[in-house]
Amino acid sequence: MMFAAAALGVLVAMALAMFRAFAGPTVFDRILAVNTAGTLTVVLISVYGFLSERPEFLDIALLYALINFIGTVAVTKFVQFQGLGYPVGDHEDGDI
Amino acid sequence: MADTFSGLINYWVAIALMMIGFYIVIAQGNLVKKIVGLNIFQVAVFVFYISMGKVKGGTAPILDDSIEVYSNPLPHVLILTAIVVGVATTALALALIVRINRAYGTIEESEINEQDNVLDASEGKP
Amino acid sequence: MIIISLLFFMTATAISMLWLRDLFAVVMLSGIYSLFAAVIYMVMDAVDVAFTEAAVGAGISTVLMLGTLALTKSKEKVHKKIAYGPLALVLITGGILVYGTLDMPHYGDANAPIHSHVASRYIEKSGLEVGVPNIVTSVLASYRGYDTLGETAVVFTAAIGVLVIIGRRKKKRKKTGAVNDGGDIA
Amino acid sequence: MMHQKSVLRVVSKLLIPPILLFALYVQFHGDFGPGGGFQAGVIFAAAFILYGLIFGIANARRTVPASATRTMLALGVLLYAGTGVWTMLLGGEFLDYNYLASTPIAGQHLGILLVELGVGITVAGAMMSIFYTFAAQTLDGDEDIEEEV
Amino acid sequence: MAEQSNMFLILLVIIPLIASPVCVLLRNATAAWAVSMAVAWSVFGIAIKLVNDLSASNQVLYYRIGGWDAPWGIEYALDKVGGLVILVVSIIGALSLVYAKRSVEKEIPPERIYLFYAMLMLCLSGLLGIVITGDAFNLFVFLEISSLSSYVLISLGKDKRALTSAFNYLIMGTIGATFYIIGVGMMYMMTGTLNMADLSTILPAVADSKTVMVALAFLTVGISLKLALFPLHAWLPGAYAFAPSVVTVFLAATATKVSLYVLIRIFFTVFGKVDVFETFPIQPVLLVMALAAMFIASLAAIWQQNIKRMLAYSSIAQIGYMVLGVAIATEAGLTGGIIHIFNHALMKGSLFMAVGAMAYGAGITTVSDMAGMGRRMPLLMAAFVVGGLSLIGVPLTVGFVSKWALVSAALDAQMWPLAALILLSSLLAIIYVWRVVEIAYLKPAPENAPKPSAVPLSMLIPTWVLALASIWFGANATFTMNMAGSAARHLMGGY
Repeated sequence: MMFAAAALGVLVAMALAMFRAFAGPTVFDRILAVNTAGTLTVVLISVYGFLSERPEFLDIALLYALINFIGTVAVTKFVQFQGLGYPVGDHEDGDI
Repeated sequence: MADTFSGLINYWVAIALMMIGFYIVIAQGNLVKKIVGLNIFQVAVFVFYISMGKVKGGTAPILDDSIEVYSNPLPHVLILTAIVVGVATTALALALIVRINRAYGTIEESEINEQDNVLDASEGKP
Repeated sequence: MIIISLLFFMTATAISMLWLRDLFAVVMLSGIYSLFAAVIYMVMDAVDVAFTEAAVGAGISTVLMLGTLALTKSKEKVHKKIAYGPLALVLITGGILVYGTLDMPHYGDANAPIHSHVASRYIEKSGLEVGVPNIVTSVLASYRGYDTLGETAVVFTAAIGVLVIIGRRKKKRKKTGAVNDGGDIA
Repeated sequence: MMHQKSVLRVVSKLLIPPILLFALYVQFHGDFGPGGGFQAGVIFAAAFILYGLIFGIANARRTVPASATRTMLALGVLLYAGTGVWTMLLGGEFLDYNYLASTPIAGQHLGILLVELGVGITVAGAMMSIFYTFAAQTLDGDEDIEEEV
Repeated sequence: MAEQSNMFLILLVIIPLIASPVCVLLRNATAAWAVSMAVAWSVFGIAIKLVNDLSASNQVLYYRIGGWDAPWGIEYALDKVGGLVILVVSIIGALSLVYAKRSVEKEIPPERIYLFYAMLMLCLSGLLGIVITGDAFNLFVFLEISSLSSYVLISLGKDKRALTSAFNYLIMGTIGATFYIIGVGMMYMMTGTLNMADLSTILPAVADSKTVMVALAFLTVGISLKLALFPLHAWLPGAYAFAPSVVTVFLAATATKVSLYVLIRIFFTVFGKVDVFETFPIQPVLLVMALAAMFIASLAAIWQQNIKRMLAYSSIAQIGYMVLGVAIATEAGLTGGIIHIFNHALMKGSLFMAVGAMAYGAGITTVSDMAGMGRRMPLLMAAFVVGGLSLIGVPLTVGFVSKWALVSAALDAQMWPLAALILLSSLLAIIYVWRVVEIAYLKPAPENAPKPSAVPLSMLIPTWVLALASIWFGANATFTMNMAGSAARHLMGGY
């Protein structure tokens, strides 16, 4: 019961975050909203694990948290530098 | 009726998602967006597959002595493969887009077609 | 309930991806779309699929798409209103699919043919025949191991394909022929 | 530029070893819980992708050079297919792991371990290679590979 | 059913699959070519062995992968039609590798050549895998291996339009594959199995359900996209026109054939115990599409300037003939369709090889570039003419054999107008072939045309092997007719 209520709460929070992600208006609103939705997904998965009485699947939540982090780094880096890597230049081993 | 509705609503939503993706692929002119559409389409198909594998009251197909009912593992296996195929296609398509952008200076289908038509037309003439 | 609301989120995300012109936002939303799909898989007991979808759909695909946007343009230029031809095609296709669902076994029906023929053997016997608790792993790697070999080959194809298409070779010293190493391809 | 982003740098440095460890866990725990070669490969590659994002692609390439990813790609497929060929040489069908060890169950375990390892290696190699290739492109490309009409 | 498993089935697919990473590891163009060459010819040998086994045993050959029994594991199954198709694929594969060496050196950047061979091997492996698999989902996996590698191969073309062609093919191909997956999913849902033989025994019980009907529709549309059946053909001309010569030869002669085989397999094996053409309204649709392909694509071919594109449109028309054979749905019709798979591979292979070699020697791309070719490159032009005559269906060429089989099948089935239409569409082929021949022989080469460089024997010989084969099998069609005939008999259920 407690977990069901928690899941409901997470879903509502997710809806709010998604609204911000759709509406924008600035890039940073979207980044923040998407990141929040990702975090809420992690919570939802953990809660669901207990709700379905097989909490051993917390691995998945761990992976989500990780991917969310990497994704956010990539996104912010993209916004800041318009690219993913340092410009390589053309030193000799500089392809890629 | 209500039974049909609750029994099939998952499939219907999945189909709606497929169609949104399909529409993006065939109607939108931006190449990156086409690929995003393809992803939406494919993920919806995956949801469709996973839905058919679910058994009410079952749990994840990882054997445990305390559990009686498992969901069907076969769709999971198929979709694992399909996801991998999907990401492979995406990666290739994106690489092609990068090259297309370099060769044409655009990733809009209409502008690419214009350039292609010019090239096609110039071909017959000496 | 979780599934329905997540499906609703997914639909909303898909529709807004259809409308948005900012490709950057579209790519971010496609990441979150995958993440929702992954939670749905999880709720439908497909834990392995959820794992993969999160890693691939939300992780790798997003990063690659961002990489592509960085190299191309991040705004969609022309924005057609509604293309009626494709719309009709899509509606017809969707209609046919919905028609096809009418005879389907309902969601979660334990008596559906899908659960009785091949799959039941996996569930009942894989513990004895393969001896691995995770049935998905035993089907994936043993019963249908050949599919997985194909899958590996697909990944291999994609990676080599990307190298062929955009891999940069090492800068050659002029006119020295084919001595190149350390590059992507040769 | 990124040199000043000390939070990111420290956090990533702390995170990358556990990520690699997690990848190994997923690889070898796939028999018992969710996970397996493919997921492990992706996570393994994700560690290097993170490294590349924060410390620059050039550094990441110095850690795992492109030739290494290419070799991984090929070796994984060969390991998988080779397991199949090996079972054929032992007298079974292609990919019939029962022949790999004295008892069928032990054979199946060994076979699954080997093929999952093959998948993991290929996938890790593929993801890293694809990421490297994308991340190091320049906007106008290398005139070396430009083939205009 | 004798369930003796035949290990050559798996070797056929696995050898090229292993060759691919080996090519990558070798990282040397010549070594990669040598490996691929050895592999392609041993695949050809295995294919001959399998066809021999097939005609000796008169049964379907099986292989159980992983030692698991059929519906639980993945099964390989090869019937006679499949035998013919793997023969086609492996012949073309072997010859195009001979052809590839020099052609590739000229067309592809040197540092990418070894990757090119790795891709070609994967494509070969994928196509063979599609043909001999007995599992509906495994087919998808190999379909994707062959498709992904062909996208890459096409994108290697020099012209920048190769990139857009590859991209379009990728989009269309992926939609096709996804449709196929939807269809397979729906069938799986109703039957609980993915094995084709197993499906065919379970399907009759549920064949009248809406789900299975929609599944069949999606399978058909998905495969037709890959097959480039008429309204879904948009990806093909560009892909064939701008791909490197070898790739065009290889794909034009094999890829669509393999897709057609999948279609035949679905209609006559998976739905074998259901009378597809009675239960579902497929026949009229297929007939209309096939006829439309024959006429519209031939007309389009007449207007093309780019010679490879012209041949590509002609391929679409020829696919129409094959589908027509399937749509007639009698034993004779099916024989005609199947024999045309083999015959078209021979003629289109030699045509594209000839054009590729002329492009190698004289840099031709358009029909008007062909001026004076009859004198400048007489041997290649003669091979082209043989192929062209085959396309038209002149007696003593393979084209005649196929057309004759199709026309007589149409007559047998009381479809008079169909027979007339087949003959009529040959007239269109005369027009587009004549257009090239006229320019090549009757128009002098332009004054300033550079002397064509010598075309290496390694390109000339495969061209002529195929051209001669198309005369040989045209004059002496017993082998192919028997093979196609018994394949058709098998498909129609009477063994």
